[in-house]
Amino acid sequence: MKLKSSVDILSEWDIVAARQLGRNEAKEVGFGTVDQARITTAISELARNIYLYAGKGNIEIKQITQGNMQGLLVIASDQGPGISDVRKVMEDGYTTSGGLGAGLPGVKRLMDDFKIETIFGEGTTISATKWLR
Amino acid sequence: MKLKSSVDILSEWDIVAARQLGRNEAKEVGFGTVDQARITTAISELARNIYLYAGKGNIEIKQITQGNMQGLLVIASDQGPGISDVRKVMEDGYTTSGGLGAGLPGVKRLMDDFKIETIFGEGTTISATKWLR
Amino acid sequence: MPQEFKRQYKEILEQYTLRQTEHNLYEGQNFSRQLIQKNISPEEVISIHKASLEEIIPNLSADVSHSFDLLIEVMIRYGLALKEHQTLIKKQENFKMEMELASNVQQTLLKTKIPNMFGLDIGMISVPAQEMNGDYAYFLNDETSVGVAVADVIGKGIPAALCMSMIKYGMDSLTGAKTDPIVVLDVINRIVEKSVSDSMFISMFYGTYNTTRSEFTYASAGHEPPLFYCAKSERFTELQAKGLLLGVVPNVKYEQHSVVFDKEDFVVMMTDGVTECRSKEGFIEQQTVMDIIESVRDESAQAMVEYVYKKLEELQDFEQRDDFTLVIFKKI
Amino acid sequence: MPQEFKRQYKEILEQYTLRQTEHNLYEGQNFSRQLIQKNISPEEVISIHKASLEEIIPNLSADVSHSFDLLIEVMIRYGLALKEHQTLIKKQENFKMEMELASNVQQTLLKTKIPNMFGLDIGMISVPAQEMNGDYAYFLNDETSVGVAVADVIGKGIPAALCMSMIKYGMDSLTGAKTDPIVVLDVINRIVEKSVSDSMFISMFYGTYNTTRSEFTYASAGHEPPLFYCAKSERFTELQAKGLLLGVVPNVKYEQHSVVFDKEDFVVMMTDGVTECRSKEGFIEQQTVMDIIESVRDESAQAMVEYVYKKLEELQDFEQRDDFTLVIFKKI
Ligand SMILES: [Mn+2]
Ligand SMILES: [Mn+2]
Ligand SMILES: [Mn+2]
Ligand SMILES: [Mn+2]
Repeated sequence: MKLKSSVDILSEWDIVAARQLGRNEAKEVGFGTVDQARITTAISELARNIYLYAGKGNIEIKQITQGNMQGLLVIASDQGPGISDVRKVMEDGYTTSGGLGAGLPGVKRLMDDFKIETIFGEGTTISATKWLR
Repeated sequence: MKLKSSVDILSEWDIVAARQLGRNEAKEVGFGTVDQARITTAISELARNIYLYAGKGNIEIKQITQGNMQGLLVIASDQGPGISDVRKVMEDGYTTSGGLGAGLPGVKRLMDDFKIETIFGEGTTISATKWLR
Repeated sequence: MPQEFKRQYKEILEQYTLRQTEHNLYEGQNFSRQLIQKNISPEEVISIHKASLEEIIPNLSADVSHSFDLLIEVMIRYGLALKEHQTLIKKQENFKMEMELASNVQQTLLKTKIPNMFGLDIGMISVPAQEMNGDYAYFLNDETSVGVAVADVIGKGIPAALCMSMIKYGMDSLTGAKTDPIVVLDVINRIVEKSVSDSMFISMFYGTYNTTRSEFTYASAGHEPPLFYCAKSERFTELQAKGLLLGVVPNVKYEQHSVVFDKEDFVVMMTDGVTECRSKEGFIEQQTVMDIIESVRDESAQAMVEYVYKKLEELQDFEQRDDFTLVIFKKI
Repeated sequence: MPQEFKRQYKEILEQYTLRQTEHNLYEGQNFSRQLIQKNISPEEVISIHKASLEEIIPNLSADVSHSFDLLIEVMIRYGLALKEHQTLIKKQENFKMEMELASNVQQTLLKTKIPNMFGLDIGMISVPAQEMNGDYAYFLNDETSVGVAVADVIGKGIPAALCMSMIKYGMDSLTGAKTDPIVVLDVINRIVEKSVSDSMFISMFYGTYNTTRSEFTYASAGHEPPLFYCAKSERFTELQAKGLLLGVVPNVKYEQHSVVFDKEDFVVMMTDGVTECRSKEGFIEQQTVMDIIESVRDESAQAMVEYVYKKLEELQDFEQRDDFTLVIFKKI
């Protein structure tokens, strides 16, 4: 069982590769079709953000366990410009990312845990976990 | 072609009868499946309101034309208690009618025209029209 | 996937595939009400539908099965929008509670007492269009004089309400009811000009009534002119007084005029929320407002203002577009 | 049904039924973004799916076809919820614009200038948790004295902001920077007690620094005690002073104390938004706040307050729960 794997995001094709990786790992962990689609959508949004705003970066997928819980951790990192106003980006209906239910608030809703670390001018790392129920 | 028809609402079964009547007429006018379902849902809500809040009343369905437009007019009338605060009942998320997207604001959204006349203590008449596009 | 919903849905779907009756669709509709209430997302509904269909039609073609996976993928965003909606509804509810609280705070802050004067009957009503009032009426009085300020911030809602508090503190800093109207306007104008940005303007009327001389002295800062009713001639005249809106420039020359009241004469001070009432047919004519007032001239001043408000509310189809303030001084 | 969407969707679905690749699902996902933007409701999506499937699989079983009609019926309510969401979003946007305007009005109303004093370096930051600030900092000064008021309405948002304007007008009515802190608190307390309902309380600290004597005299109305930093001993002490919150009773006895500054000594005045910062792990310790402040003691007072804000914002994961105000007086 492969426990860690990652995809560099340099072109739009890599978004699909990251999705594929995420879906495979999600299947392996035992997530159902709907949760697979949710995890994949979250990865899609994160990869798309990297592609659109940072130019390049990386999506890492890790199968994780905590006590007797199993889950999937997605880490999206880039050395892009960083996010100057995290509060605003996490606000609903903030429409730069294409409206309804999209963007980082969407990722937060699709996953169970969500963490964002950003340094203006140095880059951003977003970690999001989905737990198997 | 039957141009006017109506159903008295006295029991929950009559809600289904009103829906059936509405769907038949909607089909006859030429509405597609989705619009048929919307008109039927609107009739359902109106009939349910009569059944729950006024006890009894009537749903009338009329095929109408205006210029070269064809449409379906639904008139729901009762001699119930009337609505004391129309502004409030038409407000979104006013939760007496069972939450999200339901109640009279829902009916208004499902149809094209919507009119409400109510006299406190004397009853309510709601007219809603859907036009064929 | 919530198993109980799956079981119920499968039953409805099974019935419906057997016989496409309205009754089955009605059950589906009622069921969807429950689904939404229990936060079942649309992508889960598709997933339930797929699983049910696979059980009902055992030899379902793989193509059909797969097609649902694409549909689930597409629905995920609809599910997100729905969740966003639930967050927003909660926010909206909190906001409503906050506005109610704010409106209470404002009422306490701006409260003013209608004075009891010998020989003068006073009536006052002030109703905001939204939760917060951008109109303001304030009374000052001593033994023989009663001063009244009626003001309107251009605009309504929260920004207007914030500005209004300024007028109150300005008025509090005045010494007494006898102060000349042009002095009052000058003081308040300086405060407003200093504290408020260039895009905020306030119109204000100030009048003071002397019960000994039955004389009403007044000045206006770009405010709606009051109506003076002469009981003898049974006619209204506008009390005109030139003067710039508050907050435009620090030094303004205001005009001061007076009028002497006979018994039963009265003055109607108001904001443009009264004169600019609109019905479906357009603005309500000044003559209409005058007729309404005149029809209740024999009532108490308070009964008069309340009647006028009720009448105009009706004429407007209960859609109040602006804050509404009306003050009547009637010699008795 | 919008024909163009139908055509595009059918193509994606056709590809997907042929080969179930991630790329096809990705296209479906991107397509759904467009659908939502163009206000295509979920019941329309099902209808598009049904029609596409019927074309792709010509001999699709009647059962499958019918099953979609039930699904459409179920989805209608989801579509309604989505439309409701769009209405609410528009409302929310209007409200945001109103709040932005209100926030500008408040900033103009409450603006205060940080004085330039000989021998004293002053830094100030005040950041509201929401649009409106329920914290307030205000400076008064003359040649040798600078007074500072730091206040916090219990609660935040619009109701708190309305109350805050009161403090400003109260402060404006004071004569000068030399006024004794206990006198200042007494004046403001009487104003607040008179104008505010029983459920609204305000905590306030007032301090005045004399540059000739390097002496800081202060009093507190139930406010967060400031931290005094002695550069020589490199230690913080709390400046305690007893006194009831503003607005509770009209007559309150406040305590007045003083402390003399040596060079590099400073005092940190703040609201509970600073001390009651919470991270996921619970409250942030006072020691942590002190360590953060001490780490930048050599910076200018303004750089200090800005650094502390940034650090605490980070520790709180950028979720500011309360209005945040910090003022530093540093002898140089
Ligand atoms: Mn106004
Ligand atoms: Mn107005
Ligand atoms: Mn506060
Ligand atoms: Mn606070």
